[in-house]
Amino acid sequence: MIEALIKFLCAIVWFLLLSLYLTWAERKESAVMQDRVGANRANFFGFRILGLFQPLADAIKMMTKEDFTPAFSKRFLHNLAPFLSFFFVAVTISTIPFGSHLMIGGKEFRLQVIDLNVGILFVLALLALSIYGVILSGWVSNNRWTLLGGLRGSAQLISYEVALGLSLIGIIMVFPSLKFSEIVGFQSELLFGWLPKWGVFLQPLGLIIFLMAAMAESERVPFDLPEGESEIVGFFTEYGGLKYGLYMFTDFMKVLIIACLLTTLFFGGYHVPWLYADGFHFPWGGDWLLPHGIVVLFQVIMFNLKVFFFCWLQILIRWTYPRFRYDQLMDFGWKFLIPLSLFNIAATAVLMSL
Amino acid sequence: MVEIFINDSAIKVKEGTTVLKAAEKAGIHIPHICFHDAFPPEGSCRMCLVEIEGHPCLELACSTQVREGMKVYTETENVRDARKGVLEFILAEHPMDCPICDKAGECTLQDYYEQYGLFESDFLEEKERKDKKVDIGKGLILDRERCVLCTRCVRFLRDITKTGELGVFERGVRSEIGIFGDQYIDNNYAGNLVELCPVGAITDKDFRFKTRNWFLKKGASVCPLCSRGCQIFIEYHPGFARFKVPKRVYRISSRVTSRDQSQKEKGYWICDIGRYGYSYMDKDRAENIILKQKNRPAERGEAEAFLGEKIKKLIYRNKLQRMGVVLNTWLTNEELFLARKIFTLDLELEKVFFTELDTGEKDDLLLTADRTPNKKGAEEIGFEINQIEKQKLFDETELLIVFWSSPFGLGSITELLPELSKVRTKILFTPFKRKWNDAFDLVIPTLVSAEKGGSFTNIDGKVQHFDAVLSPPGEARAEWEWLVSLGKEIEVDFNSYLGMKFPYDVYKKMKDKIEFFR
Amino acid sequence: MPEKILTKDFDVKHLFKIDEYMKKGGYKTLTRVLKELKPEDVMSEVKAAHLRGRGGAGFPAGVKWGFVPKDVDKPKYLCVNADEGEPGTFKDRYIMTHNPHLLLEGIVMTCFAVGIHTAYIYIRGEYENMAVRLENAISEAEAKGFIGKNILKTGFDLNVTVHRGAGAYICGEETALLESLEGKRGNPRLKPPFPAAVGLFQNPTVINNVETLSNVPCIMEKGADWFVKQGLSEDGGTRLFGVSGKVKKPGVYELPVGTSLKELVYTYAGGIKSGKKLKAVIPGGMSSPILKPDEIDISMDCASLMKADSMLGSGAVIVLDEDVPIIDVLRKVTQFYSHESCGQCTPCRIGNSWINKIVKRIYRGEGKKEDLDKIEKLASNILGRTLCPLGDAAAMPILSIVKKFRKELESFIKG
Amino acid sequence: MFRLFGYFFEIIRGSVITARHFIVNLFFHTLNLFGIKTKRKGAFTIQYPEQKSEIAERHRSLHRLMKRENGKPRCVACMLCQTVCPSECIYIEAAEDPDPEIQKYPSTFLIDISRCCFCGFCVEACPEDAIRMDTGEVELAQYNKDDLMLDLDFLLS
Repeated sequence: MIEALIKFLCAIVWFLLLSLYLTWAERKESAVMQDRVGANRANFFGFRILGLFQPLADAIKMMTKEDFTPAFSKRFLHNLAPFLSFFFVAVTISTIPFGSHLMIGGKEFRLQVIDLNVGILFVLALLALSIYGVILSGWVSNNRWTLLGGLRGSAQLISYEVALGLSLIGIIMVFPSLKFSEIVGFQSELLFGWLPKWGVFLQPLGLIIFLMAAMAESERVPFDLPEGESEIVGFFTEYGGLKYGLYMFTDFMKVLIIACLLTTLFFGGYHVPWLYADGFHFPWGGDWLLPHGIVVLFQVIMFNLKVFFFCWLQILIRWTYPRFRYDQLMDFGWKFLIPLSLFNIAATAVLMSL
Repeated sequence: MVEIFINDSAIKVKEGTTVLKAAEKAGIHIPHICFHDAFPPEGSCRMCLVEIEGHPCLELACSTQVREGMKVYTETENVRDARKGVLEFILAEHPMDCPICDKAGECTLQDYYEQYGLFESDFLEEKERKDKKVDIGKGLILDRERCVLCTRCVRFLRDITKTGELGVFERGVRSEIGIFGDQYIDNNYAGNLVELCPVGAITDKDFRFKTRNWFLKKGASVCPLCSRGCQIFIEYHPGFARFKVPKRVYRISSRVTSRDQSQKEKGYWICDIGRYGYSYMDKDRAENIILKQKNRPAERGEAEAFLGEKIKKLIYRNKLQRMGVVLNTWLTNEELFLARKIFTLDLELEKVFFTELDTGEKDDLLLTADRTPNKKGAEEIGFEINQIEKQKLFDETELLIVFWSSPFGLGSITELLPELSKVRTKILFTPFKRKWNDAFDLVIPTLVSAEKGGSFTNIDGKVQHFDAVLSPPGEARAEWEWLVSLGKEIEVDFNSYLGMKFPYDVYKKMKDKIEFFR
Repeated sequence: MPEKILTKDFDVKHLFKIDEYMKKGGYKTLTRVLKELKPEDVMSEVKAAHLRGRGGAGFPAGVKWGFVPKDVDKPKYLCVNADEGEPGTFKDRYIMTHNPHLLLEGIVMTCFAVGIHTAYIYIRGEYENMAVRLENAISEAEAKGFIGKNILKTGFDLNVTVHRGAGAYICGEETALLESLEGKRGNPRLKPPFPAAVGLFQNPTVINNVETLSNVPCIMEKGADWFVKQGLSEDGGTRLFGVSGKVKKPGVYELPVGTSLKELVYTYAGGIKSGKKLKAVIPGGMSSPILKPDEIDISMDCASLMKADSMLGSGAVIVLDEDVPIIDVLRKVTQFYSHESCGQCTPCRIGNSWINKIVKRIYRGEGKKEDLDKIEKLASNILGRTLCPLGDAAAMPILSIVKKFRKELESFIKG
Repeated sequence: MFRLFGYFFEIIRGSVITARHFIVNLFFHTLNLFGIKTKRKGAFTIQYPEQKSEIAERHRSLHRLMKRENGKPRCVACMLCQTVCPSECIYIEAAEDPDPEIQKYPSTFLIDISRCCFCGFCVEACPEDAIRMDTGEVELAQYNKDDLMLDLDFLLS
């Protein structure tokens, strides 16, 4: 029990800290992409350090802002909505494996909060539940535009939920398990004796569909129809201060969780190629044996590096493409991604039966 | 009647008409500077030159009389050239200080330059230097550089006021308008010079530099400061979006409407008392209904109910004769008519009095001795303009309604003050905040004539209608509105007061009832 | 020398005294006229004599008298215009100095003809000597009964007053003269109405020049036909030409109307001083357009000079020789008119001063190329567009000088 | 299908362009951060508060009122700027100047800079060249809205 609590605390702290600094990363990355410098004014006793205090400043600002509820709205529900979204996304981190085992004093600790045997379903279910926050906020704000935003958001999320689920069927078919630890375990094997048996090599189409659907799930720019600051008024218009901050934060958490899922499902999770429990065994011959602690460290670092990369990629996409039109968005989901994912399942099935 | 052709279009005018007037009738404006309707033509500005068929050179439109079959051309090359030439001459010696000139925006010279000039100045020489700021009396300031020597001012003082303070001095380009030694202008019509001056040579201290005239709006009204009832324009500032303007009314100007010969000499002018006595419209205005017992600004309904209740109580107790009313001749015909209907006819009161008239010295031209606007109207409506009989007014009186509209001081009515405390309920209708307002139980703010519509009957028996120019300050409403709602409140002749929504509705009733107003 | 009519006795000493004048036959005609003729006869005689006004405009005097309404209750006035302000003119002064009684005789006859009982002699203030001489002559004539109540017992009354002006050029203009006489500022009046109908104190008024009136006794003495024969058929009699400038013998010459200008300059006035070449002639006072040497072979009467775009004016001939810079002339002209403009109407008030300022600038050597065009434009803007003839009088010489001596003026600008 | 490929290709190309910008800029930024000087600097805009962009000569910045030689305002209170101002942010009250050559001077001259749209019409309209917008002051933010109401003394200094 205590062990699980400590692991959960570690995971959630890591998760939240990373999400926090993802805001900084997004600002900086977009700035560098656009030949700018980005946020660098926030300082602490004159130290700026590339604007690393900016997220803290933002947080303080959000927290000290006025907390208001619009007239004629349900105060409780209005307050509840952002926490709902936040909670469902935050919880998903508990199923993600950061490494294999850590042996401390002969005792074995899994580097995963909880290894559910329906891990994938659990994550999908929780992500789907976070829609309630969106719908609730849109409805409870007592504002027809937020209501529209909320409805659009829910329509979008439900549509892409299908493609998201279907794209994962392929993975489940090639790695016959719903447990994340097992899926990662399958990926430690080698293909043709040298290529890591990562999901990306077995399910390239599945990866693309998953990436797109997942990005749509995160409601960020090419798919940011529920918010659409420049054309419609989003579902969280009536929110301010900390509650608004929670929505923003949830967005970044989603980015992070998608990066984690991508890593875990398609890029071998915490696996470093050719690193085994006792060290490296390169396919071209030659070993490099390492103590257990170093191996685990390598694994955790590798996992984080992969996650950072996918975060970077998502931010890159978000700052590169313009937004879809709403009908295009729905067309894309229903007429392209879903058939494609069905085709992916069929093709996988055919290939596997060969 | 003579038929003449102006720019080839035929028009019939009276014999003896000048070409300029005939053209004006035909809708063609011939520019002129020195000519003014009120004076015989002077012919010195040379702006009104026109071409007349058969004449070797250009003729003056302002002085040439029409002949049968005369063909006049006002827009030929030659004429335009002549106008331009004259403008060029005038502007050569005219200082270009339009930015600080109060006339800018309504300046004849500016208008004509826009219409007929539009040239670059060739004048490379030194302009004549003359005095820019000469005090010529009565707050008038003469700028000799701006003067174009139309001599309208000289002629006005010579022909209209017959005082002749101004004259032309020096010769040629050094000619200038001036006063004789220290005989400053001192007559009651000096303000007209400012309006008369086609350029900004004469300005008055009252308006000088206060604002620019293009910010002002004009509203037609009737001067209430004496019983002549001159027709005036109230020029007021509608205000800026963000900045507070110190006052609303900036000046009064004359409104020329009566052009028949009998009025000719008088119709163009207003006296200085009317022209400069406008400050009452913005000063010390009562804005809130004050009900003494409530000790806070009251709402209109409360005041109406209070008033109606007091009267109705007297009606039930059959003690109506314990009510007194004091009216004044500043009220419009409509208001006096309503007052008479309610107090004299409906309630059959005996104690209806008029406050003492504001009086002053009269002069030969316009100003009358009676400085209230509507004495004649009150008489025609059926009131006797009587002095207040103190004994009668205060004897056993329980309810006293006083209408006090004079912007001047309180005058002899202050004698009533000590007696007021005898009366149980005192109600005052007044547009002004005065000290004596405190003595009343209910003070109802009303409007000055510039803010309400209605009509005055002037000393000659002419009924002059006017509309509201300014918007009412605060809660203040016109007396007739109060009287209409009072009429409804006391329920004596309720139906008569329905449908009285505008002053003219009242006037229509008046027309039916009183021969004079038909 | 042709026969002198007006000035025939002017060389008699003390002619201004009534005794001397009567010795020479003065007032004889007056006695005859008053006693034997009717007013209409006098008027028709003067009309027949085609006596043109000698003041400048050249309007026939008899016709002018005819404009005065006959049957009105109002008093009528005669104003004698002795306000000789035109530069170069000194003929009236010549008459008034030498023979004031001739003028008085003419005045009485005119008043008799028109039915006037009050006459004013408006004399410019600078002519103090002549004014005194006129006043003395009037008192002499009154003493003899030629002026005053019941003249020569014919029952005709006439009161003659000498009024001194203040020396303004504009007061030579008839309506300005009237204003001045009324005691107001000497501003010209708007015409119409003309003074013959509404004049002095709003009453019918005849205004004539000194020389014109001085001619009346001669006409009455010798008859209209004889008078016409002396000059031209439409412009009868002789005129006094005051020649000044660079001639050998400047002075007043009485010559028949129609004498050639060349003859006047070369024969009577003796030609140009010290053998210089002639540059230009101003034929009728400063307000008349200038004539170049090749134009001076011209008959000196109103019509011919008008044809040559000039005018006879008051017959004051100013002769300029080649030494006179034309810019000086222009400067004098513009200076004079800008100084003498009354300031009432715009073109004259400002136009003249403007031209003067430009000319002064050219004179200082700061002229610009376009200045001459500008002067021409300004002058033509003044011409014909002013209240009184002063504007024309200013514009015409300026225009003619600029037109005829453009090259010289341009050389001055360039230099 | 071919069109779809075209889209796909362009999508990838877009990402490549932005990624290239990111990587190149990051590379040079990093070099600069560690003090390694290269010919090429990482592309970036002006480092605003430390480094001010050069203001063009005709740039319209904060107003100022010109003075006469004797230190009085050149403004004659003709109110033309007030008339022409499209955002109605100028207010002038005139008063009589004892000098007859000047006659009129502004006793109150207010510019509500929070409303000003910096169109420069007031400068164009001014017949006396009394108002100019050439101070180069572009940082006009204030903590208090009242401080955005500029008065005569401020505009003259």
